[in-house]
Amino acid sequence: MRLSDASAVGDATVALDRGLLTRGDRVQLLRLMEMMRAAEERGLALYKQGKVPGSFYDGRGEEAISVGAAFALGPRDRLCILHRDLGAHFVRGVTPDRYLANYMGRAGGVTGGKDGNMHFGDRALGCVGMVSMLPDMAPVANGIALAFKMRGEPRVALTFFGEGSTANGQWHEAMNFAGIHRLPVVFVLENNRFAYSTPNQLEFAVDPVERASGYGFPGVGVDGNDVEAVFTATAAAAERAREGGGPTLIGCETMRMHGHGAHDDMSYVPAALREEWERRDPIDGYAARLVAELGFEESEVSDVRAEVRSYVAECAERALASPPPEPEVAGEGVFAERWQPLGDGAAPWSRWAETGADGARRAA
Amino acid sequence: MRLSDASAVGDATVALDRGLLTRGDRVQLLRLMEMMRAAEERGLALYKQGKVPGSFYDGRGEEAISVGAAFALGPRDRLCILHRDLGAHFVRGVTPDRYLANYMGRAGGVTGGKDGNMHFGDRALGCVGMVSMLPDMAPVANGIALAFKMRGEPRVALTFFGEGSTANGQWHEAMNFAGIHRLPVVFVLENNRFAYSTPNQLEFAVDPVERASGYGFPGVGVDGNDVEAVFTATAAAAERAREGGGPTLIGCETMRMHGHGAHDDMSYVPAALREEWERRDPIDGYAARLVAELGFEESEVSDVRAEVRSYVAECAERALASPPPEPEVAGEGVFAERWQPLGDGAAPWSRWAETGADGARRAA
Amino acid sequence: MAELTYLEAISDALRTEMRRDDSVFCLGEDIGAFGGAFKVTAGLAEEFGADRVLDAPLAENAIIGAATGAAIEGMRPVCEMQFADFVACGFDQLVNVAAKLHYRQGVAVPMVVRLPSGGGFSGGPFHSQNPEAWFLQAPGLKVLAPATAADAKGLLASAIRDPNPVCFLEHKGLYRHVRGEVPEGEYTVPIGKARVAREGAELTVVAYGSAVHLALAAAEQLGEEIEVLDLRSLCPLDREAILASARKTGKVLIAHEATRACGAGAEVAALIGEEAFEDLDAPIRRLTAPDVPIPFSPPLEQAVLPQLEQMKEACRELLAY
Amino acid sequence: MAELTYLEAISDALRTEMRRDDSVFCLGEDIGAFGGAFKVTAGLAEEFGADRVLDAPLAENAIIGAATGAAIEGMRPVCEMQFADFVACGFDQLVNVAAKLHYRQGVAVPMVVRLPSGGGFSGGPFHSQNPEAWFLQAPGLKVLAPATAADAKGLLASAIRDPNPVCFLEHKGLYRHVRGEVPEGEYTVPIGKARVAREGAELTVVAYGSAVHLALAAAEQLGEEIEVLDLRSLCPLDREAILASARKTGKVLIAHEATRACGAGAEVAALIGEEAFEDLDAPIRRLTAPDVPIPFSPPLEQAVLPQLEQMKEACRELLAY
Ligand SMILES: Cc1ncc(C[n+]2csc(CCOP(=O)(O)OP(=O)(O)O)c2C)c(N)n1
Ligand SMILES: Cc1ncc(C[n+]2csc(CCOP(=O)(O)OP(=O)(O)O)c2C)c(N)n1
Ligand SMILES: [Mg+2]
Ligand SMILES: [Mg+2]
Repeated sequence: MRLSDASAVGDATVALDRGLLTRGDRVQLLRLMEMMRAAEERGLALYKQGKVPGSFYDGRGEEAISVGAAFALGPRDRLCILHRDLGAHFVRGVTPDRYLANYMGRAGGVTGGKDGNMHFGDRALGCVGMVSMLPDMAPVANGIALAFKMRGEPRVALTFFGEGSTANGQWHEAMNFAGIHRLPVVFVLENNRFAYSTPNQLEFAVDPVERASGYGFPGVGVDGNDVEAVFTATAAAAERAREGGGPTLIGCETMRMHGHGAHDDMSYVPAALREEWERRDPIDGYAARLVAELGFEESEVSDVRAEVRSYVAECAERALASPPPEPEVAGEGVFAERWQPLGDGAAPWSRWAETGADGARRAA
Repeated sequence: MRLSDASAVGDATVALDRGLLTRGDRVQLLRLMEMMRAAEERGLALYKQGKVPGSFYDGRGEEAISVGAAFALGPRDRLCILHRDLGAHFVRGVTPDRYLANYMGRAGGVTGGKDGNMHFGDRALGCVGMVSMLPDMAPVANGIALAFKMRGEPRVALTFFGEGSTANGQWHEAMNFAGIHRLPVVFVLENNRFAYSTPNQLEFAVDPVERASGYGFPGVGVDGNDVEAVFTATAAAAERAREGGGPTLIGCETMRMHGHGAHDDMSYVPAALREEWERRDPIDGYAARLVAELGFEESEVSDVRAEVRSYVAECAERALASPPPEPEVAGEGVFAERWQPLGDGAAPWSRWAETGADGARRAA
Repeated sequence: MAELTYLEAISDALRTEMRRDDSVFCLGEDIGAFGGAFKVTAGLAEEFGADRVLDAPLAENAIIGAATGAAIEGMRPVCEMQFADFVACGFDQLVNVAAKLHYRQGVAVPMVVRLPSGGGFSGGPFHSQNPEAWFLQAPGLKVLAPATAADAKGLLASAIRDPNPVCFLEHKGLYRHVRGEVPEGEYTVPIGKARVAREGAELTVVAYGSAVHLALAAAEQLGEEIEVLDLRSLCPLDREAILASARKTGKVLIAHEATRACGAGAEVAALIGEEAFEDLDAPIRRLTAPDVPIPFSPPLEQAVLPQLEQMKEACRELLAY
Repeated sequence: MAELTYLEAISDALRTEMRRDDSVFCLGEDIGAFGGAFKVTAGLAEEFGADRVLDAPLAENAIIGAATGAAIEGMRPVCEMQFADFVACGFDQLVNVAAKLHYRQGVAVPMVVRLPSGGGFSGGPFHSQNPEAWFLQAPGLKVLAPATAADAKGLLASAIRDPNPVCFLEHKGLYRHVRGEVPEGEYTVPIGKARVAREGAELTVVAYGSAVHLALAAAEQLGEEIEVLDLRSLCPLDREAILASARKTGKVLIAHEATRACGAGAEVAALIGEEAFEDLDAPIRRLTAPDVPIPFSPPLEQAVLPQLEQMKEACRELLAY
C-alpha cells in the first residue's frame, strides 16, 4: 500500500504491508536498536567516568525511530541525522567505536575531534552531520532533494527533527518549500513529549503532524516505538517521494526516556508518564513480538542482543585506544580545496540487495 | 455574533452584524478609502516628477483592508501597519501631508527623513512603523499583545502581512507563539495574488488562511475588497481577543492593482485577472452600494469623494512646503535617552465615542 | 557585600530588578520551572510566577520579537538565548527591528538579550561562539561583556534599566569559576565605562570577558608593570579610557576570545592606531582566537582559544620591544 | 573585450558559468521570468528554463539552506538575496550550517550568495546595508566585494567555481554607474588577490567596493602620489598586498561604506598597526559610515555615507602629516 495523495493521513502501521520485511531484516532491526541502546549506555558510562568532555545526549526510548526510518533507505539516498538518532548512523554503517571516539573527542571519531556529541555525519556513508541549531537540517535536506529532482534521479533525502523544533521558523520554511516543489524528501518528526524541559503544551497548540496538510502533503502518524511501523511508513514515504509524489511528514509518537542530556534528571517528567512509556520500551517490545508473533525463538532473540552487547564492548575498547587529535588539526580545513561527492551508505534492508546495490533504483 | 472558538472558521461577511456601523461611520469608511487612493495617486505623481527619492509603493485596490481593519480598533489598541495599508495610518490620525512629506524625505514626514516610503508609524498615534523584512512585525505585535495580556488590559494589537510573507519562518513563529499564549492579537492577511512578481502557486501549496487551525485559532476568509466585511471580521476578532479568546487570522482576498513598486509594470499579471479585479474596485463598489443599498444619495457620495480629493491636494502643498531635514539629524537618536509610552490613536468608529475615548474599555 | 559567583550575581540582578520593577520579566527556552540550561533563572518562576518567567517555544525570532513588542509597550523583557550561538536564529529581529526602531521612529526598546557565550569546556562549534562583533556592526545595540561577579550584577541591572536593546554577553567559563564580592540589593554599574583592573606603566592589556582573567593572571605571574583595562562595555566603547591607558604605557596588547577578523579587538586596535599613534612605542598586538570554528576536542579547542602561556609570551614580547 | 556595466558583467558571469556547467543554477525571489529586482538575472530563465532560475518563496533561510543541500550534492547554486539586508533573515543557515560544514565534517559547500548591497539612492535603513563584516566574523565564508565590471564578472565566476560558500557583495550604486572593458566568454579573477588600482608613493588608500571609486576620484582630483589598493576579496584578505603598500607609502587611509565599528577597515587597520608599525609615518585613518542606520532622506544619507570631499580632506591631512 502506498500513501499517494496529499489527503492521505492516517495510521500507516495498520495500512501498510509488513511483508516487506524478511526474517533477516527483522534480526537486523533488533540488532541495530540494541546496538544503539548498548552504545549509548556505554557512552553514558564513559561520560560518567569523565572520559567524554562537554556533555552527553542520548536517544533512549527512541531507538525504533532512527533504526526503522533509516532502514527503509537505499545506499544512494541521503540523510541528515539528528541527536536522538544514533541508530540511523549504525544503519548507514558507522561503527560504535567511531561514535564513542567522537564523543570522547578522539582522532578516530567520525569528525576527528572537530565536532562532538551527536553533531556528526559520515560523508562517506551519505550523511550530512547535523548542526546544533534546530531544525536547520530540514532546509538542507530540501536542497539535497532539490538536487535529486533537478537531475531526475530517483533518490530521496530524509531528515529527523523533534517536535520542539517545529516551533522554529526554519521548520515552516522547509515544509513550505518542500510542498511547493514536491521535493523527494521524507521528514521524520519525533514527538518525544518534551523539548528539553518544555512540554508539548508550551511548544504548540496543535500537534505539528496535523500541519502537514497545510503544506500540501500527507502527515502520517505512527507509533514511534514500533520499529516496523516506522519502517513501513518511511518505506511508503520514500517510495512516494521517488515516484515524484513529493514529501511526507511522518509523526512518531514516542518518549525521551533519559534527560535532555546526562546532566538533566528530568524531574519535570511526571512519574506516570515515564512508567507508561517504560512499559512500551521499543526494544523489549519488539523482542517480545518477534517471539510471540513472528516465529522467533526466545534464545535467538537473546543471542542477538548478547552478541551486539559484546560487539559494542569491543568497540568501546577500540574507541578508548584511539588517540586524541593532533593540535595542528585545529587550524586545518576551514576552507575546502575541492568538492567531492558524498559516498553511499550501507542499506541493510534485504530488498536493496534484491534490487542491486544501487539505491537509486526502485525498491518495489 | 462572535467567533468564539478555535474551530470557528468561516465567512465573517455573512455571519456578522452590519448594524455595528452608523451612517456617519460609513461616510468615514468611504472617506478614508478615498483619502488613501487620492494620497497614493498624489504620491505617485510626485514620484514621477522626481520629488520622491528612492522608490514608491502603493496599495491601490487594497484600500478596503487597511481602512476596514483599523476602523474597528480603539484608541488604546496598537497597530503595526504594512506597506499596502496607508488607510490604517489615516484611520489613526496621520494626515496625508505627513505621509507625502515622508515619501519625499522631508522634515515634516512622519519619520522626519530618517526612514522612507511606507516604513513609518506614528508612535504618538499608537503605531509602530514596519521594517522592510517581512513579516517581522508579526512577532512584534505578539509582544505588544503579550504586554496587554500580562497587565490584564483589554487591549488588542493588530498587524497586517501579505500572503507572500507567510512563507517566511517568522510568520510561523509568530502564529505558533500567539496560539500557545492565546494572545490578544489580530492578524490581517492580505492575499493580493502576488509577492512582487511571484504568484500564489510559487508561494505556497495551500492557502495560508487554512493554516490558522494548525495554530489553534480561527482563520476567517473575507472579501478583502468589501470594507464592511473586513471591518466586521476585525471587530469580531478584536472583541474575541479582548475577551481572552486569543488570536484570529483574517484572510482577505484582494488584488494588488499596481506594480509592486512604481518601477514595476506588472507585466507578469494576466490581463483577465487584472480586469476582473478592476471591476471589483473596493471604493467604487462601496460607493455604489451606499447608494443602492444603504440609503445614500449619489451626490452625498460624490461630495465626500470630491471633498477628500481637495483636502489631499491641500495636504500635498503643505508637504511640498516642508523643508528637507538638517544633516545633523542623521547622527542623532541611535540610542534612546528614556522610554516613553506610545500615544493613543484616533478611533473614528462611532462605537468608541459611545463607550468613551478609552479604547481599553469594551466595545459592545 | 556577599561573595557570589558570576552566575549567582546574574541571578541576583534578575531577582533584584524583578522585585524592584513589575515590568521586568524573563522570556526564553526552559527558563521557567527548569531554571534555564545554566540555572541562571532557577527560583525565579517560584518567586514571580510562570507568567513573569516565561518558557518560550524553540523560536528565537519569536522570542526577540515578542520582547521588542513588549518593551515598546513599557515592559522590561530580559530574553535568554539558551546559548549565545542561537542568536543567529533571532538575528533579524535583533539587528533590523530592535536595533533600528529608535533611530527610525523614536520608539524606545528597553530590552536585554542575555547571551551565554564563550568556550573552554568542549562545547564545540555551536556552543562556544562569541558573537559580540556582529552586534557592533548593527548600530542601535548596546553590548556589554562583564568579567567579574560585581560587574555581572551591576551591568545587568543597568542593562535592564536602559531604554535600549542591550546584548549582555555572559561568559559561560566564568559562570562558576569566577566569584567575588557583590553589593547586596540594588546595584548598578554605569554602561560605557571601562575599569582599570590592574594598574601598570609599561604595557596595557585591553581585554573583556574571559580574557580579563587571562590578562590578570599573566600580569601577576610576570610581575611586571602591566595595566589591565577591562572594557566591560563594547558599545558604547570607553574611548577615553582606552586612549588614556595606551598613551600612558605606549604599548598595547588587545585580547579576546572571539575570532580575530573584525572582532572587537580590531576596532580597539584601529582606534589606537588612529588616535594614539604618536604615543605608541610598539606595534599594537592582538591575542584572539584564529578565524576558525571552535572545535570540540580538548587539544583542538586549546589550540584555538587564547591560553595563558600565549598571553604571557605576548606581554613579554611587547615589554621587550 | 566588451564594454559592460558592472551589472551586465554580473549577468554575463552567470550566463557564462551556466552555459559552461550544468550544475550551476540560480535561486532567489523574483529572479525567474521577472529577472530579479535589479534585472541581474533577466533573460536567464528564458535561456536556461525556470528550473535553473528558480523563483523561491519569501524565505531566506529556506533559500540558503536549499542551496547548501544542493551544493553538498554537487550542484553549484547561486542564491540572490533581493537586497543584502535580507541576509539577516538567512543568517543562521549561512553562518552556522554552510560556513562550518567543511571544517566540521569535510563536506564542501560550493555555493554563492549574491548580495546587492550599499546605499546612495535613498534606499533607507533596510535597503542600504553593507553586511560584509558579519561574514568576516563567521569563519568558513569567503567574502568578495568587486569594484569594477571586470572584477564583478571574474570574481563571480571564481566564486561559482570555488568549493566554498562565498558571499558576493554587489554594490547597487555601481550596478549602472560603473562600466568598463570586460573579457568575453570564460573569465575568472583569482580570489584573495588585491589590485593596485592606482600607483603612488606618498599615501595608500585601502578600499573596496564603492569606496574604490571615491578614492580614485580623490587621487585624480588631488593630483598627488596616492596609491589606491582595491581589496576585491575581504576573506581571504590579501595581507601581503596591504602590508607591502603600507610599508611603501608609510601612510594609510582605509575607506569603506559600511559602518565603522568592527568593519573590514578595522581589521585592515589592526593588521597594519600590528605588522607594519615600524614603517608608518602617520596614524592609520579610516573613512567609513558612522555607527548609525542608513537614513532615507538625501541630506541625511549624504551626511552618513562617505563623500568625495571627506575622502579628499582625509588624503590631504595624511599627506600633510
Ligand atoms: C535554534 C535552537 N534553539 C535552541 C536550541 C537549544 N536546544 C537544544 S535541544 C532543545 C530541545 C529540542 O527539542 P525537540 O526538538 O523536541 O528535540 P528533542 O531533543 O526532544 O529530541 C533546545 C531548545 C537549539 N538546539 N536550537
Ligand atoms: C524577509 C524579506 N525578504 C525579501 C523581501 C523583499 N520583498 C519586499 S516586498 C516582497 C513581496 C511581498 O509579498 P507579500 O507578502 O505578498 O506582500 P505584498 O507586497 O504583495 O502586499 C518581497 C519579496 C522582504 N521585504 N523581506
Ligand atoms: Mg522533543
Ligand atoms: Mg502579496
